[in-house]
Amino acid sequence: MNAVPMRSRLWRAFHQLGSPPYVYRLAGRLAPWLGVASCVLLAVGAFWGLVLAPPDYLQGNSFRIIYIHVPSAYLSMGGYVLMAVAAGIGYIWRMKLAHGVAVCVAPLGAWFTALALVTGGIWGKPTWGTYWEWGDARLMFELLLLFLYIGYMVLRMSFDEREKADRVSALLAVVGVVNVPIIHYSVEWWTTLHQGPTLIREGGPSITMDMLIPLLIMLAGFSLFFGWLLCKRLQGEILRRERRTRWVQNLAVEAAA
Amino acid sequence: MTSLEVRRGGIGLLRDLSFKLSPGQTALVTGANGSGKSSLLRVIAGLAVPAAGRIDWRGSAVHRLPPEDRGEIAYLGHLDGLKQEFTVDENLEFCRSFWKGREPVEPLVAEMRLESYRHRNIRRLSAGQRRRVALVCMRLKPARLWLLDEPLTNLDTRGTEVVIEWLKGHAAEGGIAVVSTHRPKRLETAASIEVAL
Amino acid sequence: MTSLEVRRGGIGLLRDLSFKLSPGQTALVTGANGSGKSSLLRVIAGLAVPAAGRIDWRGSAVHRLPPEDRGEIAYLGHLDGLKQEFTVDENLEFCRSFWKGREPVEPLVAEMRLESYRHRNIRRLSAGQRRRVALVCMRLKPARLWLLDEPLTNLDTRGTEVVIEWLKGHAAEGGIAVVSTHRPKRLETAASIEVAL
Amino acid sequence: MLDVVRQILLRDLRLAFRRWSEMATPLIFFVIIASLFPLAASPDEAQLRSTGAAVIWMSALLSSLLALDGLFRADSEDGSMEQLILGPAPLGLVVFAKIVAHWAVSGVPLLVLAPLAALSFYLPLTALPELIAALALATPTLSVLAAIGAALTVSLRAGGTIIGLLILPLTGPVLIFGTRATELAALGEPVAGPLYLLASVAVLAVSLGPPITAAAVRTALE
Amino acid sequence: MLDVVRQILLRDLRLAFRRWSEMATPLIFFVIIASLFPLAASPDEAQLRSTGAAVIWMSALLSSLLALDGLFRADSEDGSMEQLILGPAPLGLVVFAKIVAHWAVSGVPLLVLAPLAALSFYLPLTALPELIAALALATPTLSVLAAIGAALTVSLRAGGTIIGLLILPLTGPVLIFGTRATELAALGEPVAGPLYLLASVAVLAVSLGPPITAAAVRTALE
Ligand code: HEM
Ligand SMILES: Nc1ncnc2c1ncn2[C@@H]1O[C@H](COP(=O)(O)OP(=O)(O)OP(=O)(O)O)[C@@H](O)[C@H]1O
Ligand SMILES: Nc1ncnc2c1ncn2[C@@H]1O[C@H](COP(=O)(O)OP(=O)(O)OP(=O)(O)O)[C@@H](O)[C@H]1O
Ligand SMILES: [Mg+2]
Ligand SMILES: [Mg+2]
Repeated sequence: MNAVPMRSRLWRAFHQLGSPPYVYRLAGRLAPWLGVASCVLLAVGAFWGLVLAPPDYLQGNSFRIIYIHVPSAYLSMGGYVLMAVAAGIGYIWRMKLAHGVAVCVAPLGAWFTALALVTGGIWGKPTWGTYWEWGDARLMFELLLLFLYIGYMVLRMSFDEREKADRVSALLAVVGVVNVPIIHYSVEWWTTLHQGPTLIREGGPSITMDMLIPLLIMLAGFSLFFGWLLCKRLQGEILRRERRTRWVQNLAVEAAA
Repeated sequence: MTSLEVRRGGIGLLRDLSFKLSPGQTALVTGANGSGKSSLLRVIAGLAVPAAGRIDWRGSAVHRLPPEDRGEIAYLGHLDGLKQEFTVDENLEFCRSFWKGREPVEPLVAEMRLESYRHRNIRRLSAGQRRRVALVCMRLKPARLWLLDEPLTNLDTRGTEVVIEWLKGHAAEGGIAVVSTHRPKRLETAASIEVAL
Repeated sequence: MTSLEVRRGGIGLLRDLSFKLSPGQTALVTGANGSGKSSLLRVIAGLAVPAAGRIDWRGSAVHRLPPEDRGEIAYLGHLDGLKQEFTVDENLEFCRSFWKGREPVEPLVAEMRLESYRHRNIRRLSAGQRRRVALVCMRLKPARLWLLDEPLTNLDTRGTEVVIEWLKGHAAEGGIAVVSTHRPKRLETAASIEVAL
Repeated sequence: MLDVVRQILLRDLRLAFRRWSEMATPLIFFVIIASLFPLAASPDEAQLRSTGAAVIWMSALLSSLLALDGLFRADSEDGSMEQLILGPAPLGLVVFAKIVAHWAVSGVPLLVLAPLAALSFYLPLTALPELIAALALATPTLSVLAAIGAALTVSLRAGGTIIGLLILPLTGPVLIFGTRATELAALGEPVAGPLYLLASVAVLAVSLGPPITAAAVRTALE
Repeated sequence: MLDVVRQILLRDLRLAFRRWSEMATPLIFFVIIASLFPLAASPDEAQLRSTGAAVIWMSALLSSLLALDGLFRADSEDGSMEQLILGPAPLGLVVFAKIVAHWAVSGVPLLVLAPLAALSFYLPLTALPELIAALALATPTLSVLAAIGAALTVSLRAGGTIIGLLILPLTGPVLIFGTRATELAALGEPVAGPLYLLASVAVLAVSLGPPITAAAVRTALE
């Protein structure tokens, strides 16, 4: 009895999310909040983590790069999943906007992947004595994740029709998602130099509170930052896709006036 | 077929086109270069999805047809769909067995004057001979709806006459055909309606 | 042209064919599918070597023509010879500069109704639109001898008329053309002799 | 249903033999890589042995990728793919048959040739069964992955080479498990672990690959 | 004359950028090979260094071969090659321009990327100039050889892969001299010998290659 209105409400929300003007305005309204919130969280987290938190008894101060490395590593993987899900929705329901989201996530995800690789490398030098270790599974699969992002973008650019690019690249995004669990479990499946699971593990995080709280703050800050960039890009992407429609032209007229 | 809208590359091509064919009817699709004849045929075949509207074949949308019903539609586009490395016979044999056709091959090959080329690779045929093989291949499908995109391309006078005969025969047996062409005069005698784009 | 013999794949095709064209003449080559029209045109172009006999162009055999004289022959075969990844304009520009053509592009593009497709990739044109671009390309070569293999393929009525105009104009300027076709009736008005194979 | 698989399989195998040079080339490619490599590297036995496994697997990977470019391209350029899409069988089945045919002409001969290459890298004879088993489990996965790549790029002229970019990241696990198995075998240790992993990856690939590939082909030609 | 070279060069470069994924891919391919290899091999620094030179040269070779498949195929399938043959310039010149264009998009970037790969194999920094010089001398030869192979097979559908078959044996000397030069450079020894050899092979290839290639193209399309 209850199920029917519930489902129809969900359905309407889904439909609204498929409507470009609605999403354009939603993104426009969300963006400033996300921007401000992420700046605040990043500032607090950075101060706490870099200044207040005590040095690690093993690694001294070099551990502080964790506040960039871990959030960007998480976002590189989370971004991929988001991209794949969006692309999959776009493919199945022929929803152009979902493809737009995937397109916007790809470069962001690639940047965060690169950031995770670079910060990991920098951290590796003092702890493992080397920037890069061929043969370490986590490192390799993270690199392959970067290649997947790049492959997705290259594949898109090789089509001159946007619609076809959307649909074909979506399939690649979906196939590539197998890489994400592999990255996560690589430290358990192979013997690696890389740290085992620290935050997301059975029995709770294995890290002191002094380090954990700023890390969580940074994590939230990075995620909101990601969301902020995504909203901005999504607005641009929607305008590009819808430039021939009446509402975008009206928008341009308003902006000019 | 309900009101149909076709787009390619984001540009609207056909709008509010709609027509309905009953058994025994043959439609000629005519129009200038680039008016959307090929696009229309691809949409009817279910190879492309219309931007709006739908095309029904016996009550269900064509691009959702289950595979076993797709056998009722035979499509021949601008490309011949033959394997260059195979001989004429090998190509025809594959068509027949893949589509589980029951029509005998011999008379068709004879009609199209392909007897002396049966063991020759498609690569070594002339343009018109290839088109003839492609047409025979199309005939080997036990289809009720024929979709032919400029079937007369590269055909000589005799080849053209054979195609006209085939269209007449198909209609007489209650089949439906949609044929795009730039030479409607030539096909007039075989057509029952003309769709001008 | 002296008595000519052409073979393909060891099989004799044409025998003892010979004709001679003077400035201002247009020859139509007709014949059933596979009768050797395309092979004849390729031999005249110098793309293939005749099994016997020779084809002279201003006194020397065509397949020995020095490169600077080859510019006088323009050939358009069954294939269009366009780059799919280039736009119409880019293709035309390459043709013009490679052949050092002096004919202005604009009027030809307008005649073929290609104005609104100038910045579109060939891949995204319809079959007839591609043929139109290929024909314009052919026109951009400052050639005195035109060799056209079924130029009307995929063209609509208007396109066909333009080609006829072009052929007439070319003959009026003292040019020579050899055109193969399955629709001699359509090209009759532009032709001075017919070579039936 | 099965009839369709048989027909496409026969057709593609026959085509492969017709274009036999295409069929033979990846193999000769493989042999040449495996024989030029020791030439280019210093021909020191111990060192060759230690890199042997890696080189064998890299070249198996590359040659199977090379072989698969034409899988859908030829069919889509001459219009046959449209006919197969419109055919009376689910496209996934057709694609499955095409992958099997291609594996039969590219993967199976590798199983025969790889041991020869292994010997040229001084791998011990006792490691051969494990090497063959690992290749037998890995090549179907490689074929499926390459088919996905080929399908994603059929409508691009440039497809041939972009496939490498799209697919190489996905082949990582196969390469790692395969090399691991070969190295363990060379040392005389048990290889069941990596072989199980290879087998499960293969099951996953063969069951999920064809429908995804079919979707990609259909979309590319839309 | 030179005008024709310029036009074809421009056309082919523009085509390459238009299909830029095709252009970028052999390079990414190269990077991926060079990075997957250490993954497959045991990641021991000393060993990586000693096989580094060989792997770099093998992957340079493979990626330049991969890039050259389309050199004449695309042009002959769409009928452009016929137009070029009938053009107002000797075909040898046209072919020369096409080879130069292809070298510019496949060989030159290798010169930039190879050092990066070299570093990932722990080659000493001091060996870089010699590595780049050797690649600069070797890549034109590889381009010419691949062009000959591409031309010989242009009339076969199977061309794509048979090129490897025809060309790999011919590339043997280039590969050996190149690796030798790199190894010597890594040890800090003089490399003039192999470099001279590479240079003379390059001169030979660039002067004889284009006419041979032109003859092959013409015959293939007859
Ligand atoms: C280039 C080198 C590196 C790369 C590519 C890399 C990559 C990653 C990735 C992808 C994750 C997320 C894993 C997941 O959520 O499943 C991660 C997490 C982490 N990394 Fe790294 N990393 C590198 C170097 C390092 C170094 C040198 C250290 C410190 C010794 C380090 C410490 C950590 C920690 C503590 C986590 C959080 C672990 C967890 O909670 O699961 N990483 N790294
Ligand atoms: N792949 C494509 N992407 C975008 N637009 C396309 C594509 N193919 C064709 N078009 C455009 O769609 C329009 C219709 O093309 P279509 O091929 O249906 O025309 P047609 O009526 O068959 O023409 P013709 O008589 O030349 O065969 C043309 O204007 C063409 O430029
Ligand atoms: N590459 C080839 N090798 C061998 N024989 C060929 C080859 N191409 C064509 N032929 C044969 O040569 C004969 C003439 O072919 P050609 O292409 O010249 O005919 P055509 O008159 O142009 O025919 P159409 O009207 O079909 O274009 C045909 O019988 C054909 O089978
Ligand atoms: Mg059409
Ligand atoms: Mg012909």
